[in-house]
Amino acid sequence: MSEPLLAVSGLSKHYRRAGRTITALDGVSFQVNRAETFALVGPSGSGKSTVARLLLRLADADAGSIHFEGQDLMALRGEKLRAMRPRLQMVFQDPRSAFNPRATVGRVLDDPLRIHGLAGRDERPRAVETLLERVGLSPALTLRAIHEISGGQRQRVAIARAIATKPSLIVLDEALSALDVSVRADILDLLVSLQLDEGISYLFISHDLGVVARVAHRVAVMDAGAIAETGEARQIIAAPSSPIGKALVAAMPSLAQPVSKEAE
Amino acid sequence: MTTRLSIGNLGVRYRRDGQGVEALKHVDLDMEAGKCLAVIGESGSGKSTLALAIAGLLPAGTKFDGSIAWPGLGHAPLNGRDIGFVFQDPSASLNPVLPVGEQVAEVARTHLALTWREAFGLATDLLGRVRLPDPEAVARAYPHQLSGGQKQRVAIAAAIAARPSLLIADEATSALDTIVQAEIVALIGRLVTEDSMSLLFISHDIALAAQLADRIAVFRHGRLLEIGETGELLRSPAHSYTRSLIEASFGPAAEERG
Amino acid sequence: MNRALRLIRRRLIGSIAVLLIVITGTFLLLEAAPGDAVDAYVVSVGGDASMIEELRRRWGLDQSAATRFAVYISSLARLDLGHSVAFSRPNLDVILERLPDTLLLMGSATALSFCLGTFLGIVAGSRPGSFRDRFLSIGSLALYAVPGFWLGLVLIVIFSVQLRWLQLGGIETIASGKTGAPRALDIARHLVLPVASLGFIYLALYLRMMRVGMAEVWRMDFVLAARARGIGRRRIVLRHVARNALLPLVTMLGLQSAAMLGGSVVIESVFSVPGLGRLAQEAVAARDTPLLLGIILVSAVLVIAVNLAVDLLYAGLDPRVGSSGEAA
Amino acid sequence: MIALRRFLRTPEAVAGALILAALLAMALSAPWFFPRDPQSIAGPALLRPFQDWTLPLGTDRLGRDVMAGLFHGARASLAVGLAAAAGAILIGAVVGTLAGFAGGLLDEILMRITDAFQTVPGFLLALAFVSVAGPSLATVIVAITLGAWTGPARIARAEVLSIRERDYVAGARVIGMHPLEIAFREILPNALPPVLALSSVIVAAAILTEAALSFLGLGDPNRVTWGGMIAEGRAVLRSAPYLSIIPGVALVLTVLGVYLAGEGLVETSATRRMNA
Amino acid sequence: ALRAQTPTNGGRLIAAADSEPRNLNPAIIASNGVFFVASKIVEPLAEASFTGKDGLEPRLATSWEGSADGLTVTFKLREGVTWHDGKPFTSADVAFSALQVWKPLQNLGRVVFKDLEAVDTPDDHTAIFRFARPTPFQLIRNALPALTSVVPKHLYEVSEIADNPANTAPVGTGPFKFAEHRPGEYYRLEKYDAYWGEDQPRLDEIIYRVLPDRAAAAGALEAEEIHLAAFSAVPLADLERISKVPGIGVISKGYETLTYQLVVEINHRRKELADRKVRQAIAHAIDKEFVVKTIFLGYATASTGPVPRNDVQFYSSDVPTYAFDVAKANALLDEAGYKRGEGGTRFALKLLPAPYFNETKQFGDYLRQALAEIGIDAELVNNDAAAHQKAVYTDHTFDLAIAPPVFRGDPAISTTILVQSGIPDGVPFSNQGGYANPELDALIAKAAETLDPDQRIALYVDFQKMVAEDLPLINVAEWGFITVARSSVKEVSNNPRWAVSNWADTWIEG
Ligand SMILES: Nc1ncnc2c1ncn2[C@@H]1O[C@H](COP(=O)(O)OP(=O)(O)OP(=O)(O)O)[C@@H](O)[C@H]1O
Ligand SMILES: Nc1ncnc2c1ncn2[C@@H]1O[C@H](COP(=O)(O)OP(=O)(O)OP(=O)(O)O)[C@@H](O)[C@H]1O
Ligand SMILES: [Mg+2]
Ligand SMILES: [Mg+2]
Repeated sequence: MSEPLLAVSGLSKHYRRAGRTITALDGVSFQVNRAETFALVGPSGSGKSTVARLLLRLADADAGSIHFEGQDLMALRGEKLRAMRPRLQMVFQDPRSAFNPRATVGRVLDDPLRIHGLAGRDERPRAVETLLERVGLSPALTLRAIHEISGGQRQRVAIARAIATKPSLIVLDEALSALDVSVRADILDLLVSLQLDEGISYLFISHDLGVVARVAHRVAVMDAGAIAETGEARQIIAAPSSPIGKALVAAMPSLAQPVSKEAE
Repeated sequence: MTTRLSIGNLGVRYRRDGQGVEALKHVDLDMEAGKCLAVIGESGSGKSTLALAIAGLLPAGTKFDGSIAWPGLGHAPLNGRDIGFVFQDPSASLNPVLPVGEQVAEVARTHLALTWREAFGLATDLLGRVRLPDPEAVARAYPHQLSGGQKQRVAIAAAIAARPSLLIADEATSALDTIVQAEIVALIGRLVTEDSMSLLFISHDIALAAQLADRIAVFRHGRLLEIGETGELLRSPAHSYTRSLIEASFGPAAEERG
Repeated sequence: MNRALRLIRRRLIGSIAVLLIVITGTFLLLEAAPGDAVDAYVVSVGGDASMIEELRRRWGLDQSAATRFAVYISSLARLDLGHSVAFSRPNLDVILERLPDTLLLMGSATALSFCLGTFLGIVAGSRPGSFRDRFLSIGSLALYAVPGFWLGLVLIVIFSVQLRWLQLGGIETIASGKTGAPRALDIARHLVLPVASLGFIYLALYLRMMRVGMAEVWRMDFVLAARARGIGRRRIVLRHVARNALLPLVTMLGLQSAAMLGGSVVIESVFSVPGLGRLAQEAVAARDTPLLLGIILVSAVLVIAVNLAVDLLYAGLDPRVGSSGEAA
Repeated sequence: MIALRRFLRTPEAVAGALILAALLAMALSAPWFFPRDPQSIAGPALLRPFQDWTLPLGTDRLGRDVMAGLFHGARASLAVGLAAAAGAILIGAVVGTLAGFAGGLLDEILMRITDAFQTVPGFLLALAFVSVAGPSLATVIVAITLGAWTGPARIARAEVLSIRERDYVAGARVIGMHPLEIAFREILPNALPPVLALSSVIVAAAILTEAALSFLGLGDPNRVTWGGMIAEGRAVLRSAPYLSIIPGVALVLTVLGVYLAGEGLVETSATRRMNA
Repeated sequence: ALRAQTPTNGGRLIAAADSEPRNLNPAIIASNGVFFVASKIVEPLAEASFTGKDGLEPRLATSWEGSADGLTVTFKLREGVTWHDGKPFTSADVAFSALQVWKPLQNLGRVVFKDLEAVDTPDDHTAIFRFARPTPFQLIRNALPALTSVVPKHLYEVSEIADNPANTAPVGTGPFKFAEHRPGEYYRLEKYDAYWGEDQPRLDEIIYRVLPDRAAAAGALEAEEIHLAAFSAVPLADLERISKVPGIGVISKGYETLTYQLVVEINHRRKELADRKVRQAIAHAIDKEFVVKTIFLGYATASTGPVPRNDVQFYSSDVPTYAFDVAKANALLDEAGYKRGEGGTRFALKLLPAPYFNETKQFGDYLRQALAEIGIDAELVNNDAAAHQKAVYTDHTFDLAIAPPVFRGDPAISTTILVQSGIPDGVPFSNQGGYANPELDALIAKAAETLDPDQRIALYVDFQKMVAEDLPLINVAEWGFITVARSSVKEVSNNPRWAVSNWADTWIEG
């Protein structure tokens, strides 16, 4: 393969809170290749969401660099930054808070098309319907208000919005954890098929190794703002080397190793 | 085997905006003493409603029929004394302005006829039992000073303070990350065994439930779909819905990717 | 206590900027006023042009506004509030003489409205939807709508003039020569009506806030959790529900201090209480700019002090304050 | 429609709405029922209510029709209440939104100014302002607005600050929406409801403040206001108590109506949002 | 019946005070607000009297006599009088007060004593006033009660008079000593034991309770918290009711030489108002009967001119009068060329009622209506005292104003300046309307130096005629005040300036 789609190196971020400095990220480096699913796992507070926010330029890093599609992302500002945005999209964790509560499904999907001029005024309604179909929703939902559809449907709309601009990378920050197990599986399948069709890469953030095991090609395990280990997903789940990796794997509920009541 | 709790033809209707919302229909269920029953189901399937109905905590104005019987108890069950309850969100289930020690101690004081001093002593012991480091210090701490997992341990300590015979854990681990989740599940398992409590373990994660439960009950749309011994149910689910749940949780595993 | 100190320091630093804005704004406003202290003085005294000029010179009113402002600010730095034109005495003396009555009035009204309001709010909120809840809620709303000055007029007619139970104005029986407990009693009797007139609206406010707050807290999970633990109702109401519902009221207590100070202007006028509010009216009428500036400054300092005290109280009541950054 | 039905279900809200409707009717019909200047002398002085059916509520010290005063006073009260509330909310929303959006130095400056306004007792400020600018309806409105905008400003700012952190704002940025569009299309509409919820309190407070100012003789002398009527009636409180009681009751009812209706509205919209 | 009772000594009298003058020196500020408190402490040379010769009775002077040339006035002073600090009162004090205080500093004295050159003190009890130009003795006599409060030289000569501490804690020779002032609450005066009056004062103490709120005084009287409310502190509309309350009396006597006049001041700079026809029209538009009956509830008299009817020396009814006649008023305006425009309005005016009395404000409300009837649209502008002073007397930003000047027993004291020209800006209660009538000015000047009393009176009759005819201002009504007192208070209103006299003989029953 040629150069990676995304190359992150030495990313650091500190927050100041109540006079104390909190190190959210401390020199994080990794790469994501084209058409790859790269997972970030780690316990709560290890800095996964911070990575996502920095990548999407929702916050500014204190140190380090982000190269995406060969561009230095951190050097972009204003118009230039917005011109790049279609290439890099995100799906948020909580489908309830990811949309303007006053919006309709149609408007949510229309916005990116309008902003980036991806379809003419007259073609846009049709384009919106196509998007809905792509994520397995009925075009009839266009007129519904966001709060009138279910959580699973909302997450599909979120994915539709993310793919509307034909991005090369989508960051999914715990995009599945608010969903029911059964819905979760459907969405996972949708993501996989999109990747196969369009070659999109995913940065898949989760604290659930079980899910990660099913979708990720490669995994980075994070702990306390740093990457503890990186590797092939299968390999890490089978034989984690870092203590945090071991703990995560041990905590994975599975049929193979039932925790009996007497175990502890 | 003694039956601790026997639920017969339970139905619950909430009132919302003047309309009825059917949350549970025709539920029949027995719980045995000292055993763990897991309740599984998707969001809105009525799991919490069942738990609240057992503890008599349904909101005012809720219609309720059927029976909940406590054979062998001899009196109406008392919350805290006979039933311990652990909720999903550990941050929300503790009063933010009281020290956690007091919140555990007040349960002991209410049900065990102790003085405050004795109750605080017991509370500290309990905080130790749920494996909180330095229980004395934790007793003086406020909820916001503890992590999610620690708060859930405090909630568990409060729930078992009066040694109830039934512990209800309603999604007690789903707000926590996987590592902490595993610890809490293990803790609950251990406590239940030590005190020979019955456990009603509510979860939407069948894999997690399977680790603890002797029996699993599957709920959907307010109905009890099926109930069976854990191994039995996992091996040969009677319903396709149950099967889809099992598949979503356990297999087809990562090997399929590549 | 480190927490408290940090809070105080932050507050004080912010307050200086606030006070500067207050001073500048008030000064500019009063500059725009038609007529000055000499005009006001001449009305009561009469006088000719030379005398008027002489007065302007003596009182420093012939100087430019900028000069006077500079002089004012620099003397403020020395805690000198200047000289009252109307009283021919230092402003600070004049103000401090009137302050105690206002503090007494405000303090009593605050105490009454807060304590009684909270208590009744708990009574109402402990059984949401019950008869007593509805009754207190409607009653408090009615009270909330009654203008204090009007209530004062009505109360005077009923209790002072018709029934003669209470004094009709003033802060104590004039020149009674009483001291100690009899004097305190005398003052208390004088305070009943003005405190009621000033405080009832806030009593209603606190009652309503408490009631609404309790209703909100009732819906919270930890109350359900406490019920699930079998905690007695009384303890749930007081320790869990009321304790949490009290917090916004404490914040409100600080916010209302300025409003209450403003309200006392009218009440002091109705009840002839020689307090700061009346003084402010007199200062406006006499175009005594330095005095009015001083009053506004002192009230601002008072409000800041009250808010600081309330913040500290809040920090004591809510363990979360200060640990997660923002103070209330 | 549902909201309306829900609103109509609470008896308090209905009572409030009825009172306000009556008030509005009074205000609008005043020039029609009482075309003469309400300050003109209409009959013998100090005529008691219900003596003469052409002057049902009697006359005041100078023989002016109390009923006419009541009707025309409703106009002043409503005008002051609504104008001051509108002004306060407008200023508050603009200042709060600006501070919340911009952050940094602008936020700091705006909030210190807000602090300053909140620190000076509003009534004292109004008193000073009116006595400086001279009493007229406009100055009274400005004076009240001056003391009332800080509440909306703080709430708007807090709301904007919290909304700014929501995922959907981040989402809007991620799809490349322009900051101005984010501000006005995504944040402002959602920040407004809690600010508007304050309006009934502000209207009521404005009406009461106007009355208090008039009571102290700082109302517009060319207009009848209820506070002014109370103040005038005060001198004859004992011989002609109806002169201060009638406008006093009108004032209480109006404020009550505003509160009740406002609370009904807030509750209605609150339940709507909770269900959303 | 009153006289039949034997007075008892002792007791405390509580009176209502509606304002708190900062400066209590009546020698500098000859105003009723100051006199109300200070007249008990600081005495004038003579006081007004119902029975005494020339309407006067002696106080610090026992006799007074003017020379025929109008250049000297000789006062014999009372012996055995001491100041409250024990020092003896002498002619030096009178000389000092006259030359250092009344003439240069006093608001009214500056006019009356403008030609006072020297005061000779041949002995401790004689003071001879020497004038540079002939000054009517009649004028001096009329000025004695209000303008001649004597202050102690030994206290005032040591420092700047205007800043002297005795201005706020006065020291005098009167029956009461100043005891304390609690701002916003009360003034307290104590009996002066060494007072010269025999068996006087009868009261031990006088307290002025500050009740700025007019409605409060009536309540306080009824609640027996105060004994006495003077200067109409009880609103007129409440008098009928309160007169029926047992134990309370309403007294309208005792203000005969303190007559207030309700006057419409006119800004002659306005072209419409410079037209005499317009002024006459306005005069015709005012229903004085209504004003007297409704606004003053009968406690006033309709005016005919600048001198009140109750002044027996100068009043003349032989002047042009303006009956209430709206039709005529309209006709006059039409004649003057101010036709009604759209909406029936001829022109608009700014009307500034003085804020000092309820009645001036109510008259403002009435006048606005009355003017509307004749097509003049008047906009009321309510100012507080300072702004009113500036607007009317300094900036002249008014068209019509309503003022309550006081007639002080002689037109030369405070009345002629209301119409005289050449008065500098800023002087309150003076002609600031820009009215200038050389003929009238000459008349005023002549009267000021005419010595013969009858001639002088004749000149002032002409003055009244001329003012009533040309209407530089419109005199609407004149009123005295009302005292409301508990009937236990005796010897109330027993002189024509009672409220501002010394109350040495006042006593309380029981
Ligand atoms: N805006 C912020 N202000 C201050 N501290 C922050 C902020 N955002 C994150 N942090 C801190 O940075 C650290 C990393 O947070 P982050 O949200 O990236 O963790 P995470 O791995 O996404 O956790 P989770 O699994 O709970 O979502 C945490 O300690 C968190 O408290
Ligand atoms: N207080 C209530 N008022 C009205 N309806 C309610 C109330 N609580 C729950 N419901 C409704 O009852 C049904 C069952 O809810 P319940 O909370 O028991 O589900 P659950 O299985 O616990 O779901 P989750 O996994 O999301 O916790 C749902 O449709 C829910 O909307
Ligand atoms: Mg995260
Ligand atoms: Mg649930």
